[in-house]
Amino acid sequence: MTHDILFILPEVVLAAGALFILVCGVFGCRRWLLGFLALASLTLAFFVLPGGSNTASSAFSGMLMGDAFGFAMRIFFLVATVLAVLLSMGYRWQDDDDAGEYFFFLLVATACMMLAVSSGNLMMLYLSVEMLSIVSYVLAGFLKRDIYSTEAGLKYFLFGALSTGLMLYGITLVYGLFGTLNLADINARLALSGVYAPTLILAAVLVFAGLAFKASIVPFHMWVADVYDGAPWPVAAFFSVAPKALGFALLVRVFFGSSALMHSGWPGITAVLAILTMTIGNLSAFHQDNVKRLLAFSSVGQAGYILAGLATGLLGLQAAFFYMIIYVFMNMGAFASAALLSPNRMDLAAYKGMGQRAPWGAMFFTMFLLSLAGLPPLAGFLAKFLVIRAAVEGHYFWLAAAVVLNSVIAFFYYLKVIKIMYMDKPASVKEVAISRDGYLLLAISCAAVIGFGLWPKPLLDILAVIFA
Amino acid sequence: MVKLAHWISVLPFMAFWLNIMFGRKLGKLSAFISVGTSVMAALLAVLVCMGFMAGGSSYALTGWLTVNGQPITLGIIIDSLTVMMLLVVTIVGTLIQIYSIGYMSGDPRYSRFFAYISLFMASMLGLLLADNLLLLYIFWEGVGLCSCLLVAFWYEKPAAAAAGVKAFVTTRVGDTGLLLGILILLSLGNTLHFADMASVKGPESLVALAAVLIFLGAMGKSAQFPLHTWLPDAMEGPTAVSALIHAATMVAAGVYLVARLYGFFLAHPLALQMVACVGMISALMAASIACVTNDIKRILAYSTISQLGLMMLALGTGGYTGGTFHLMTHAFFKALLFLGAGSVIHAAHTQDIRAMGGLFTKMKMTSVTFIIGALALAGIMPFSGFWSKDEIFCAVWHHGNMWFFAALIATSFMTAFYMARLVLLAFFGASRLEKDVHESPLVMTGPLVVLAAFSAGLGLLGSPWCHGAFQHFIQAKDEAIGLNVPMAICSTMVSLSGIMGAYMIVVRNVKFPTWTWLKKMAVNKYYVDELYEVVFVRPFQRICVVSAVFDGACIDRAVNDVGRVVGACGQAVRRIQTGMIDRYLLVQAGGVLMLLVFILGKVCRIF
Amino acid sequence: MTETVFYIIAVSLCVFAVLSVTVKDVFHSAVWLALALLSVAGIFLSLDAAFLGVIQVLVYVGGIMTLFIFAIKLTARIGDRSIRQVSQQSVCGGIVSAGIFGVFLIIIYANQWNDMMLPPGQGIGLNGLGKALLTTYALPFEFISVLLLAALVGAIVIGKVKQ
Amino acid sequence: MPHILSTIIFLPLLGALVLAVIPARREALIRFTAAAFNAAVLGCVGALCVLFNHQNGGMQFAEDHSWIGQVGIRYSLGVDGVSLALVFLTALLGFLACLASDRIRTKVKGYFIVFQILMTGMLGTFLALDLVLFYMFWETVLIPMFFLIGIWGGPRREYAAWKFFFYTLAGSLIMLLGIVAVYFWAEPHSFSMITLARSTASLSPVVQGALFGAFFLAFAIKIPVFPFHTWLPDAHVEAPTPVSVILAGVLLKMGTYGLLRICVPLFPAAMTMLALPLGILGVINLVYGACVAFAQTDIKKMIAYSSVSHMGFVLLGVAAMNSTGFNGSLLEMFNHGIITGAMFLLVGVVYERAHTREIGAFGGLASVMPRYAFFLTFMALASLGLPGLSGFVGEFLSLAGVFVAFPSVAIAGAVGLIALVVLFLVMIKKMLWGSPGKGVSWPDMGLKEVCIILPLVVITLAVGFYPDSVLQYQKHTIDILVKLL
Amino acid sequence: MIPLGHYVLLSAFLFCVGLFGVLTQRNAIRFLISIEIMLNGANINLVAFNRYFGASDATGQVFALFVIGVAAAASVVGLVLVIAVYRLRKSVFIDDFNLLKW
Repeated sequence: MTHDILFILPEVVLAAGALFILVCGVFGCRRWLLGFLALASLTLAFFVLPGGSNTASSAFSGMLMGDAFGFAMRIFFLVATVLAVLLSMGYRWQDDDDAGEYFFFLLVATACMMLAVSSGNLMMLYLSVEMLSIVSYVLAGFLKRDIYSTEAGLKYFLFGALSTGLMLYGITLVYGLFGTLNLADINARLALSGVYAPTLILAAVLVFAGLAFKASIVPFHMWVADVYDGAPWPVAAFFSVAPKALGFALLVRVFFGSSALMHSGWPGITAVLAILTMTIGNLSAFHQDNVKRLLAFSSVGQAGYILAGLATGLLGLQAAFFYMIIYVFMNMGAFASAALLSPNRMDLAAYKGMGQRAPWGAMFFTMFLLSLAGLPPLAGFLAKFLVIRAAVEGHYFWLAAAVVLNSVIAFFYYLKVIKIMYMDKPASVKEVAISRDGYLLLAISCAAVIGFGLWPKPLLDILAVIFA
Repeated sequence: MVKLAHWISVLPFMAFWLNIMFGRKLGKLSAFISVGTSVMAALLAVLVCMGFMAGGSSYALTGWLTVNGQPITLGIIIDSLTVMMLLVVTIVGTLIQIYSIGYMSGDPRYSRFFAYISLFMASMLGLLLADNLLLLYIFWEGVGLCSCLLVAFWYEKPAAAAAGVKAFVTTRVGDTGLLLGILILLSLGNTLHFADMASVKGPESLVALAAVLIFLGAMGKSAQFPLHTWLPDAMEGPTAVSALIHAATMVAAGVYLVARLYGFFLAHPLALQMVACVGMISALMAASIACVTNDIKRILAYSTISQLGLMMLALGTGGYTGGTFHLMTHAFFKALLFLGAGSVIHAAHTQDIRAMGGLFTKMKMTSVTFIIGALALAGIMPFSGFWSKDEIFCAVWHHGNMWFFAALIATSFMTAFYMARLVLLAFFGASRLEKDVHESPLVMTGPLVVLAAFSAGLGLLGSPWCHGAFQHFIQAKDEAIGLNVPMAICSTMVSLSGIMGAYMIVVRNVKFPTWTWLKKMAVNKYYVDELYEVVFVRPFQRICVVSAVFDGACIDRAVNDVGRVVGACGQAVRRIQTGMIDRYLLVQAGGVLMLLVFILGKVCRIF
Repeated sequence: MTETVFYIIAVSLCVFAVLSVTVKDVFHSAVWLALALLSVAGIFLSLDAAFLGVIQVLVYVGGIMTLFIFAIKLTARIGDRSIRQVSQQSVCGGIVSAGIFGVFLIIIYANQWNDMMLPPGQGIGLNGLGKALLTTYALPFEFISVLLLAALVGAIVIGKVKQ
Repeated sequence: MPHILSTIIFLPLLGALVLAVIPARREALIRFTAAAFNAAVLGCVGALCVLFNHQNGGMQFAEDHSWIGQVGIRYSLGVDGVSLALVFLTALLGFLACLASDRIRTKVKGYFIVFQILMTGMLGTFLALDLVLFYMFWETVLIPMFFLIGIWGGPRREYAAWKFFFYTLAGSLIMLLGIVAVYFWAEPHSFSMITLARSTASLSPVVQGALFGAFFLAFAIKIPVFPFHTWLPDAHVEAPTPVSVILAGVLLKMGTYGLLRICVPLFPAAMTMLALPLGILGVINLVYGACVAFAQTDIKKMIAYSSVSHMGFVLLGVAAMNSTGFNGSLLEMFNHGIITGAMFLLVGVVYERAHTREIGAFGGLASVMPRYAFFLTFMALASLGLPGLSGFVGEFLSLAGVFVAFPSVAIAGAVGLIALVVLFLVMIKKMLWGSPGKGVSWPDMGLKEVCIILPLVVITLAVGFYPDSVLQYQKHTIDILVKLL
Repeated sequence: MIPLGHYVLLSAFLFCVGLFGVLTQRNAIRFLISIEIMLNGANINLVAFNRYFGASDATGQVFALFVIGVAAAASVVGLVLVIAVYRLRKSVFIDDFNLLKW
């Protein structure tokens, strides 16, 4: 029994921390202190993490399984949330109430994600995804007096409810076919029978719909732009990083992990979806004049690249997850710098002449945008290079060509923002101050982007171990 | 002694750099630097000549390039032709530079003029000393450049600038022919040294084409028929320049090249035949135009083209000695005529011979020397012109082709005619000048006298009295050494009749009613300039404008359109996000349905 | 006998569901939903899942329906029955959902479920359910409590009106 | 000096960091440190030239460390005959452009930082031996160039910057596809150019053709070859003078260097198969460039188009596929860099005084600015290929090389040369000769400007008189290259 | 005896009616009602499979229980969001909320 408790100790610590913050929030602590508490509980969870999980065991009678992939993803989510918390502390909120609840939701969301990624049972998976969704609806609609945020919350809820409904129905059909919800047994029975009943395809598509909604893959990406646009900056940043990564992690866990599904038509279809995601994401961002929507569509484009990695076999899996790790830092950095440079005005005109008004901030923002676009010395290029390499190695030439074509289109709007910052005259010449936490976050992400760009060996070794 | 030959070319080159670098500070001194160096070059030339007499030979300097595996080495060639040309060029060059001290005295860019002259001397001497075709080509272009710079020396005048450009471009067209000839020979694996040009490897047709192309280069430089249009326009430059470049030295380079490659040309009779024909046509045409032009310098320019035509004719018909001997003598008396014309213009401030007259009484020295030059050119007995033209008469007669001989006679007749007309109009008769005229200073008339002496005496070298000294020196192969008396009488008669004709028309103004259309054609220079304008210049400009428009409109617009198209579909895709939730839900459910249909169709082939 | 009862309840369930979706007035639609949920409870009873039926009646009909009634009363203005209730894409929506239902039908009939008859013996009793809840499914059981707490906090955060 | 190549590449980057620290208002100090760092780079490259062993044709001063093991990317540098001249050219033009940057007065600190990054990119491109490393340096050149043209450029700078960026980016991304494809098709999977040279020769011509197509597209845009050249005039017209010196002097060479370094050794079968089309493209470049240049009224656009036609010669040299052709094309690259760099500096001198680039505006400069007239005439003659100056030697060797392979192409090329001659002579006539226009009374070239131009003039003369001074470095490498065909 | 197919058919029908309701409603609350119908469809499926697969474990019924719990939580949050939007925009109709577009 102690083994089970140890396994989920990090989540428990997070939940406890969240409750504690909730209580402090009620007693009127300021946002900075609550943020610090959140960071404390996250680091504590981080240190507790390795205690419980030796890689071969499963806990709670099959509910959770502790493999290397799950372990790595749990660290990934902790790091992502640390960045999100830092951004929330550094960001200038209009009104300062409900800070306690905000961090409560953030930590609870992280706990759900960590549980979801290490869940070995479809029921547990569904419950944690549902929990994450509910918390996200509330986070999206957090600024209850702002018409945009509430509209975003509602849109997210409506879209999310339908998707999780589809996923649930898919899971019931899976239960109907296999009589059990335990992933390990399902994979075993699948490999055994090999008969690919049409019902399983129906179930697979429905479950895929649910997860694809989270990972913003094309037919299910419509909500991304409106929700990111409406939600407050830190929430949008968090959405673009953590839940999206969870979506891809679960896709790997359910679909690409088991070999049975792989040899059927899936890789071809995922490749087509990847191309669609990239192209529609990049094309929609082409003429955007609202920075937030531009970054939202760019994150859809990036999701396309990650999916392209997933579609091309083992080498592709490593490339996709390397891309995802780099994507966290790039995207969080980009969202953070956009948020810190002009928190309330989101149209591109607000960023005119930012080169003079906030030289360091503009430099960081340019760095992240260029990394997102895939300029060589930065990590973004290496990530894209690995995806292309996997695509060519798997003989998906048109996929590699699509990635290349999309990065040309993507370069256009990333460069448009840079151009506006450096080449247009600023409306007002007053200096733009960025808070200390903001600079800390930007520094960390920048260090990661440049560091992994120049010396990616340790990361690649870890991924090789995970996907051996 | 012979090993110092390369200094002949290097000294003027140093003078050029000195004058360019410290031009303004030197002022008058720059003239003495350039004259000094050319005098030293002349002395060196004499030393080399003596060294050659004592059995000196050509020597190599350094390796330069390896093309197609063939190492090309630079070297200096010493043989009779080079020595003779070195002497001619240095002597004439020095005299002209002395003359131009006076002629260019008032000019603001005085030092720059002498810098260019020194550069020209360096390139010309380098051209003569080069022992392989590539090195010759390099100096060949250098000479072309100097002629362009000197012609456009007074670049304030737009006509001078245009003439300079025209000169360089036309000679450059010829040089492209020479370059292609070199490329052909190189591609066939021959080394370009003159020594082994006689035995050229490669298929007969290609080598013949190379020979023709090389002759194209010679035509460009010596202003032969198709590429002659630049020489008359080049008269815009100072007269000293015309004398040096467009009479004595540069234009002779073409003939020198044909003479230098004579062994190569002899091996290909077709090319030799072409040389003769082009020579004939140029001679006839230029002579006819000269008869009707009224500008003193243009008459002499056309006369130069005509005489060069004769030399080419001589070489073409196997008269190696005739061609080279006439080349030497022509350099002297044509330089004399130009300098004489220069001093006349310097004094009378006009170039139109109809506006001059009666200068004989006022400018005694210039007139006498000018008349000696004219008689030499016309080919009258004691003067050098007669002997060299006699050699040509023998060569053409010996060759046997009647058409060539008839053309030769016609050209000599016309030569005598226009020279006599010029002398009569300019120096005799009533003075039609407004202001009074006074003799040019000694610094200008001095060289005239020396040149007159040369024009008179030089011919004797080839005459029987010196029992064929020149023929032996030039190692002539053909055996017609002795004076062919009937040929001499015939040429003298032709010249005298030409002079009488001029006398009748100018003094007695007798009207010859025949061939009016030929006269009109000659006046308009056979419309060659207009032809080139219509065939080459205007279409080239039109092509350029069209291609510029094409470049801007088609390619540029295509590129911009690609950007616009991507932008448009970006706009279209963006329009899908209408913000209406029911559309989003529909897209999602539709997506699920499409996925289902697609996968079921693909995997299980249910449909 | 149980077959006829099952079929009656099933048919009534389908009718109620269709009515609750298509009827004009929101309040009527909520009432039809309540009836549909009750018939679902009946279906559970026919599947020997008595406890589930009771929970269904208690939680769904009791709890969630009251929530809906509250929400309807708070938002719907009286007598707005005239406003169009159906969105412009209703036709497309219909086609898509019909299409998906068609796919379901095809797949279900191509599947092995049709001939599976009811096995002998009773379904899982209450104690089986209880034991499962607290042994194999202990983690989700605890997890649901945190989920409900989070939903609660979320509702309060967004719902409360600043004084 | 074991790591001389790495120091050469990353010294400018170090300079950029040092500049970042200096406060923006200390402009004099910024200019001095930038010049100092560039001088240091030039010094290192000079040392490299001295230490370079002519006889040995293979790679020298090679550095090879594993960088990203799993993917097979190695940090390998090396210099041989082909790249030495171009590295020297980059260092020299970089240093001179840095000195000529005193015209830049706005945002000086940003300018020099971006300039140093550009230098790192260019030097790295010429020295990298690993395909991915080559690609990385190739891309790092893009952003600095985009900023240099976009921020400090002329009136239509943004349009020019956009066009330049996207033209080159599209090409280079296709090259990336080519690189990855070559990696997988070559037998022992590797990115290093040397090992690939041995293994790709065995590939079937069709596969080689496809790969060659991918690489050639990127290089064709950079060279630029006829249909892809429209970005060059805009980029040149709008770029400030020192930037357009670098653009013309070095960036065009990256394309042609790529041809010689990657396409020839890796795809010999494809190259020999496509040599004639390449030659024809070269001739089109030559004639078309000269014609369009002739019709231009803006002096910078004219010189830009003339660079297009000079690049035609380089293409001819490469199309010859023999040692003379390669020697000619490599020498032509070096000469063109020097000559066109000097031409743009001279245009800068006039632009700074007259603030207009219309040729009609200056007439009769010779009488007003004699020293300027001398230099402009000298450089114009060098670029029209007057023998005795460096331009001629490169063109002569290229033509001689191509003549052996395709006589008709060489003849067309030689005839095209006449168009080039007409172009530059008419330019001299319009600008220098004729009577000086009204208000044309500008001071002649200052001492600083002369000192910047002088080294280029000296090099042009030196190479013209004694071409072996440059040829000796590259002869042996090219012999090895030809043996591979 | 009732074959399992009928139960699955019933739940599929319910699911599709709910889906139809979701796709065609303009009123957010009716949206929620349709979502409830879909979830109940899924519940029927779960309980039916559990019953027909031999009463060894109670996975289906436990899952159905949790689904009811989750449905409750979801509809609570949904309604709160609807009310919050209604408070600001005085409308519950979905196609009025298109401030965030393009």
